Amino acid sequence: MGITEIIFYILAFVGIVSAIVTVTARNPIYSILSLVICFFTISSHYVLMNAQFLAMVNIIVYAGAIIVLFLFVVMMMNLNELPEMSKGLIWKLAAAVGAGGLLLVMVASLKVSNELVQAQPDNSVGMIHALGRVLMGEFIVPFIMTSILLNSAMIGAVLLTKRENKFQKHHI
Amino acid sequence: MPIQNLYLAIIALPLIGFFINALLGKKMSKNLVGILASLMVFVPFVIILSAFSDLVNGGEPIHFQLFNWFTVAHYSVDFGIQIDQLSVIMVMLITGVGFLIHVYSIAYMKEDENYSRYFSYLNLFIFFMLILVMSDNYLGMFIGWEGVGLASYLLIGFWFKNDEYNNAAKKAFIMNRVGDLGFLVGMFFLFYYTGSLEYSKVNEALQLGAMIPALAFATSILLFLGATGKSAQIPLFTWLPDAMAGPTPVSALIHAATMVTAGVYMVFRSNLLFSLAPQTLEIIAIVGAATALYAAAVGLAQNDIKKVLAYSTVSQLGLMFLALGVGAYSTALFHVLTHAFFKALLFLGSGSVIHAVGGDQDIRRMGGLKKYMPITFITFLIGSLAISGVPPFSGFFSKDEILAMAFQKNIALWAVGVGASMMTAFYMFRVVFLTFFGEFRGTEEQKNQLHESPALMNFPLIVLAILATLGGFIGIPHIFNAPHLLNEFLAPITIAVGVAPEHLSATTEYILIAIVIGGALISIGIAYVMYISKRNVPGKDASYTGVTKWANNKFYVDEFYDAIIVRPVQWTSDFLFKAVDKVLIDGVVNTTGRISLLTGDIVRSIQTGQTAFYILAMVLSVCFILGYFLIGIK
Amino acid sequence: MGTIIITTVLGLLGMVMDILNLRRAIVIISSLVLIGLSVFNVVSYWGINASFYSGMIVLDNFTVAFSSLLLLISGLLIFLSNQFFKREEEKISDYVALFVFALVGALLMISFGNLATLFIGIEILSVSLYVLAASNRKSLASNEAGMKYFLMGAFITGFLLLGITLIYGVTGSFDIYEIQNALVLGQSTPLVMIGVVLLVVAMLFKASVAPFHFWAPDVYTGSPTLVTAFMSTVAKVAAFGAMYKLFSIALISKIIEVEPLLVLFVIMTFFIANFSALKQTSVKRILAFSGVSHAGFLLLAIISSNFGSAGNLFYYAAAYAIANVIAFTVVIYVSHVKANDHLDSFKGLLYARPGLAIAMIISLFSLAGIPPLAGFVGKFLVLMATIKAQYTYVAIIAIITSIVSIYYYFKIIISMTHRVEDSTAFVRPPTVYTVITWIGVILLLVLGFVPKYFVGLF
Amino acid sequence: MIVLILLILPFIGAILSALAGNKAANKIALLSTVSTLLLTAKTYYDFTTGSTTSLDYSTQWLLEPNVTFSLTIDGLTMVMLILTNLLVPIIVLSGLGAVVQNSRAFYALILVMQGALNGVFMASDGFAFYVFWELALIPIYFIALLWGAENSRKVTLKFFIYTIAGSLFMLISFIILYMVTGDLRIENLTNLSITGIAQKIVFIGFFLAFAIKVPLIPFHTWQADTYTVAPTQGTMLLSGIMLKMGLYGFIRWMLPIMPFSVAEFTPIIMTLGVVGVIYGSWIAIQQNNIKRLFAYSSLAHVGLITAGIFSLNTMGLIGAVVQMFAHGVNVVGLFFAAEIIYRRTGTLDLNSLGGIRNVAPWFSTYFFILLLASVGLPLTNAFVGEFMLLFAVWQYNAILGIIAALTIIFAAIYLFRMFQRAMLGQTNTVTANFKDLTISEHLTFIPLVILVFVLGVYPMPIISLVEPVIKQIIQLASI
Amino acid sequence: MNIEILSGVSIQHYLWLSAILFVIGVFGVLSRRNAIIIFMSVELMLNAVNLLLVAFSKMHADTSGQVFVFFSMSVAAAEVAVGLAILVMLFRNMKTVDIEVLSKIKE
Repeated sequence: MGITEIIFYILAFVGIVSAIVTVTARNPIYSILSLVICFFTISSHYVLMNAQFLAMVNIIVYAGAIIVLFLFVVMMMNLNELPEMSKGLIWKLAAAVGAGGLLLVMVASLKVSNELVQAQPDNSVGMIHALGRVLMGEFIVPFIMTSILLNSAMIGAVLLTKRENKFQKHHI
Repeated sequence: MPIQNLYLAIIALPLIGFFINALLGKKMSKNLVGILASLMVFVPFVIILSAFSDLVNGGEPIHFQLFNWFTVAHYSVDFGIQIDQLSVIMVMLITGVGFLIHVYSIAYMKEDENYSRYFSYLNLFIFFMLILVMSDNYLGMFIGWEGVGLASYLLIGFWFKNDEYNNAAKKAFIMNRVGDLGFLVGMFFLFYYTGSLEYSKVNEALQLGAMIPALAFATSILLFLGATGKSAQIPLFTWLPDAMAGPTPVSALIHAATMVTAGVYMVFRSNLLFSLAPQTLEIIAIVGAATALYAAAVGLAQNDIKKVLAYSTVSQLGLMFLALGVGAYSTALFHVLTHAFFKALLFLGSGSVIHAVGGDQDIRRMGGLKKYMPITFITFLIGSLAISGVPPFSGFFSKDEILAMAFQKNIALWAVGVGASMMTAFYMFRVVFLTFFGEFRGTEEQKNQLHESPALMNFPLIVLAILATLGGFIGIPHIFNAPHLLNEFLAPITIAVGVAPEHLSATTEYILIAIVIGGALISIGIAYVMYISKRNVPGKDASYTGVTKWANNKFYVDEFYDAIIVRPVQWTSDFLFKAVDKVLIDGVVNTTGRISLLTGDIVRSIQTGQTAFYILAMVLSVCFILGYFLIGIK
Repeated sequence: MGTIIITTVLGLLGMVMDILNLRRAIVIISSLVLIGLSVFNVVSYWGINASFYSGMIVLDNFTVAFSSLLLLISGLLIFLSNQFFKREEEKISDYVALFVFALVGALLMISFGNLATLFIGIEILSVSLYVLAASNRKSLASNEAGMKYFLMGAFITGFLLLGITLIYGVTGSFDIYEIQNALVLGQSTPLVMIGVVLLVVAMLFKASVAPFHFWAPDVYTGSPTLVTAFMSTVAKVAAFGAMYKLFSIALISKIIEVEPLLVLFVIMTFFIANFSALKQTSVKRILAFSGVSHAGFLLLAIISSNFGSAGNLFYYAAAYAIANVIAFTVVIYVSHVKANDHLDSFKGLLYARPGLAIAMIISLFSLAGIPPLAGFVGKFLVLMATIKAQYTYVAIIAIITSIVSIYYYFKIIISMTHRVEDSTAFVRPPTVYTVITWIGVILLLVLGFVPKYFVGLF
Repeated sequence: MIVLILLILPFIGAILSALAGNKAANKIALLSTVSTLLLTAKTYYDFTTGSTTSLDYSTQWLLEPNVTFSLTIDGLTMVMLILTNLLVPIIVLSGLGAVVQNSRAFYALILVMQGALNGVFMASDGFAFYVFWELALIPIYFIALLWGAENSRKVTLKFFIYTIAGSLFMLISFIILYMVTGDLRIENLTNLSITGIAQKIVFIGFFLAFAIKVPLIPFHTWQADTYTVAPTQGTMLLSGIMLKMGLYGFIRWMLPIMPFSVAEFTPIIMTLGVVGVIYGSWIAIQQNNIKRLFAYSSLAHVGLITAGIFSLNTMGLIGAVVQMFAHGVNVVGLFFAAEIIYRRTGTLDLNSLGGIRNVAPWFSTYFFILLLASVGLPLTNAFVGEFMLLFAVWQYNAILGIIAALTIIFAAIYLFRMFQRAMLGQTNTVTANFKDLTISEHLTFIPLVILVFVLGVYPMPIISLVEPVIKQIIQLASI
Repeated sequence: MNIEILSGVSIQHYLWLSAILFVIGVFGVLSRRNAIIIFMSVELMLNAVNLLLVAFSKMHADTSGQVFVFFSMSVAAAEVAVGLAILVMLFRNMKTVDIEVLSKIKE
């Protein structure tokens, strides 16, 4: 068992555990924090796979922006003080059955993966230089369109959350 | 072809009369209406007389086609006119008696507000009746056949404000339709197996053996069913007594003299077919005899003067069918003629009486009328003598001939016939005695108004009385060695008979005649004893008991029909509508709809509104799909 | 490609105009530009079969036709927003921009040549619609609709992404033609099929085909009506266009194996949608279920062409979308004047506003598939293809459920024919409503009468 | 080209009367229908004189799938066109005396209906036939819904869904036929080699569509209710012309296309037809609503016609056509009579009527004549057809024939009962002020009455028109 | 069989890991009522997929997989922004983030 493998297993273990904590923790704050941990492990995987730039972006975007946003909302609304809402046992069971079933079929499907072929390893992949070339070359259209996506999201967020005092007619 | 147009005029004139009176009658004076209508019947009478004389002098029957009605594949029907010996007699009878009755009606209906409508109907009737007898094919006959039914409906229900009359009219039409069904299906047989409906072609084909006996039996029995409807034989006779709801001249014309004899005409017309089916003839004879006896029995206990006459008509028609049944076609026609004379006479006489007493028809409230209305009395007496079979009045000859023919065939039929005619004599004289003799039993008011009828009404009575008296001499029994004019004239039509029946021995014949005359006289005697000597007057209907009660109530045939046919039909109709149609069939349809709605309720309940449920459903679906592939691929 | 750029610029321009205080003109300019663009698009790109930007965008007649349809419908719908958002005039530019951006997403979805474009297109459309669905902030129904739509949409995004990833893992590319080649050569191993299935599922979700349709009725019901109209027309048509392109190019060799399941889903869709709609009392909800049931027909159009021809799909989609535009326009009018879209609110419309009511009746007839309207021809073509593809039983089920559907369409019609005492509530509608409905009616009739110019184009 | 004009003319009329004001709409409609009638007459003239004018029209409607839009006029079509275009003016005329709300919409719908009916009869390819078939349903639905009685909504919806359900199955049949032939033109559909289960499916599809429209028992339950609630002009259209669509469909689209299945199902259909005769008449006996009574009587009549058609006998088929024509005329007349009673008394309940003949002799006369025609009295139009039909059914099976012939008794029973209770007897408060006919009502009745007699005495024009077509159809239908 | 993308770590490992993380995310979505947690679960799902993408990218030695992760991230960001905006709005109206209250529209 090589060092990489050991690191992988550690990261995987930590990632899975923190993921489980994320979805099961009672307090949203715990969830958020363990989610951060999870994201960090994922970023570590990226590093492991020689995708340093992505790893960085991942931390910036997820841990830096998204998680903060979550945290901000939770804090702003005092969500952690809300009475705990918990689903009934039946629901949990159903959720477990659903997720378990999905896991089962996915694992069963993924078990055999002999059609996958490995290409000649290329260390330049994942480097910012190569990434930039592809992103600004081949994928320029989706890249530009991403701006529209973000633009929409921005307008949307403003539109929905901007407070106003004026009376508003209800639309149906 | 002017000569054809002339014959066409026979049919056309009554139709024209109908249209003029129907459309313009209201605006014309009553006299004009009556005269016009009568003329429209009289002119054809004159025309037909010329045709008659041609035929008597050995001329050929007239036969021509007007135009093709319809042709489909090899089935073709034309509008054709045929005036042969049989038709000519019928046309003469119809137009002749019809004319007299028109004349009579002018006076009789004087007061009625719907005078013109009345005459237009009468003309319409004559029109259809003429089509019936002048057509050269069965379908043409059927036109007339149904048409006279219609006219009869209209005239029975002439006073349509009275629902009882309407019921009578409806009953007449529907019962006739039952018979018409038989006629129609009979025609299908003829059409299919002989390829035509034209008499000459049908007969031709029949002679070539187009129908095996079984088919001939089926066909003839169906046609006979038609005849029972029109001619009021068992089992379709109950409409005729009710039909007396119409004005009395109508009863005379339609329900005594002409229309009801259409059945006889039809059987006569198809004599070849009927001769091919001896079983049918037997049935006809039995039905005829039974009808004669039954109707006579009912007639014994009736107190309505028109009802008595109606039942006597049914009874006489029964005798005619008895004659047909024993194969004596021309004898039946002979009786048709004489019956037309005396029965029209009797009806018109009764009309005269009813007219005199102001509309009352119950003989229990009459009496002693002979001194008030002598002409009516004498003519009515002549009619009664004729119907009773007292020589030398016409009824005697024809009735005697029928009975002789029946005797030859079957003594039981003869016996029934004699019984029926004895009863006839009895009840006719019962009517005569109760009506014209004794004291008047009606109200004072009526008594003051008693009067002899006007000349216009008496004229037809007198003419008919003469005919009723002398009409019999066209068919003198062979034992008297005079020519039987009618039989000779009709010989070309009765192809079926082939071999003339053997004549009875003179002795037998004399004995038979004696029995008939004796029977009639005895019956008259009994009636005399009962109603003149003992001055009996029948009591109220409720007072009847036993057989009399049954006879008075027509042996409850109407009630019987009501119970086994009318009520079940109505009940079934309600049942079909309410249970089968609404609940069952429509129920299935509506239930389909309801089940759909119910399904909708169930299906839409899976739209629970809970996001988690939706997602779970999607996840499970994905699991299902992936599972499907895992199982499928491995 | 120019079309997408112009549309994008239009959206941005709208925001700029807001800054320049030209709000009133935004709506009119946008819709006129879009309608004009739909014509321009056909004129300039018809017959061009080319790919742009390293295969990110692939244009062919199919794409051009669908783009024009989307542009036209969006143009018509945006026309209504002036009236619809009257009380929030200061935000009108935001709404319009969101609509236009959503349209950009839709255009990307049908012109994609690379799964990245498809993914971004889908997300642009979805994100804009999440916002729009929730845009009536004070209405709990709208909130609920937005939230539900977002939750499920985001969830499905995970599936979509996983599907794309697995396909990428197997084929090593995001380009649809390369994927096609790789998949044709490769086996149908579980790994491939799971990728294909997840992609299919994501597309079925966007197209609201049972059993992935659950969001549709609720979201359609809760959203502001104009947004519902947009979702049930533009979003759905785009989803089917994308689905067709995906199936017929990238997944062509593997989709055959999913076909039995797709047929099953079609049947489920017919059954669930039509029966669920039977007892609804909200017209919007009826139309929502009707939209789901038409999704069944649209999917059937794709299946029955053996994933080889989009002629029927386009015709059906056009007929469906135009009819829906008419119907929703009337619903918007009625729910505006009556403050709700209950069936009872439609009572008396025929007598008070015959023009609108007749247009509504015609559109419902078209949806119900009654000749000689376009909806009928569409159904006829699809059924014909279905039977040709040996799916006679599906056709019979389609027919039977269509019979069911007549009931709920006619519920609306019958409601309009009620006579009411007081019809003053039906105030004179703005001219634009009448104009749009009747443009729609004319389009329906033209499509119905001379379908030969619209069917079999590609 | 004349074919196309004939098709379009009513639609133009519809647009014109929709655009006209409510006051002028009926006149414009009348004008339009009369001009259509004249054009029909011209077509008839061309047809019988064998003029060179083309009576076909065909255009490619869709390339792939290969669907044409073709119209043709042959003898059978000609008869149906004459019937339609003769009755519609009368139906329009019948409304002149009544106040119709929104009359422009009303008359526009009637004219659309006329156009669609003409289309149904002229269509010579399956697609056109189907389109017009469905199109004809829409106007009548709205006529019944909007101008019908209070409870019309439920009833008409049932009617609509029921009939459209049938026609959708026909659509499936057409598609299957198309799969076999690659074409839907009728001349290419007749010599098909489709057998077995496919032919059965096709047959059942067609049969359901036609049987529901006709309606044949047990698919008839929409009929009586719809007739009762619909405004009378609607009922006239429905019973006078529209149900002929189904019968026409039997003749034109079933017999020649599916001879094997026809042969197989004939016993069942004949039985259904004859059962319908008895069933309809039997129920009619106790009905107290005049329109409902006529509806059931109509059920009986069309049952007989269906039986005649499936006897596959020249006599039967020609009888069916003749009877279709006659029934159209008679039933329109009868419903008009019902309408007049309703207009004047506000009721159609026999229990509250009576004595009308005392006060309205003209009306009674017309009514009675139409009644007689309906009863099938010789020399009226219905007799010839009925005779042929019964003869044909009897030839097919004597027992069935005799059972069917019971109709002549039943018809007399229920119609005379109805007439007696409505028209005869004493007047009552409801009927005492019954006014006799107005001029326009006279004008409506007179052509009907004339038709009753003319066709009764001289039906040959119809027979000679259809005979060649029928012979051809029988040839195709006989295996 | 085993495609090693790192020494000793095969693509299989990453397939399994991603699958597990993804399913944990799914479970979170299914089992929780708190909308925030559900959002986070969705993020988890997306991240799991991203991980797999990178692994595949490594396997194929192809940069485009990593580029796709960019898009995926921006999509995630956009969704979170919009989602949280909706959530905030909802919270203002309903004072709760329990998604079970979102079942007014049904049947």
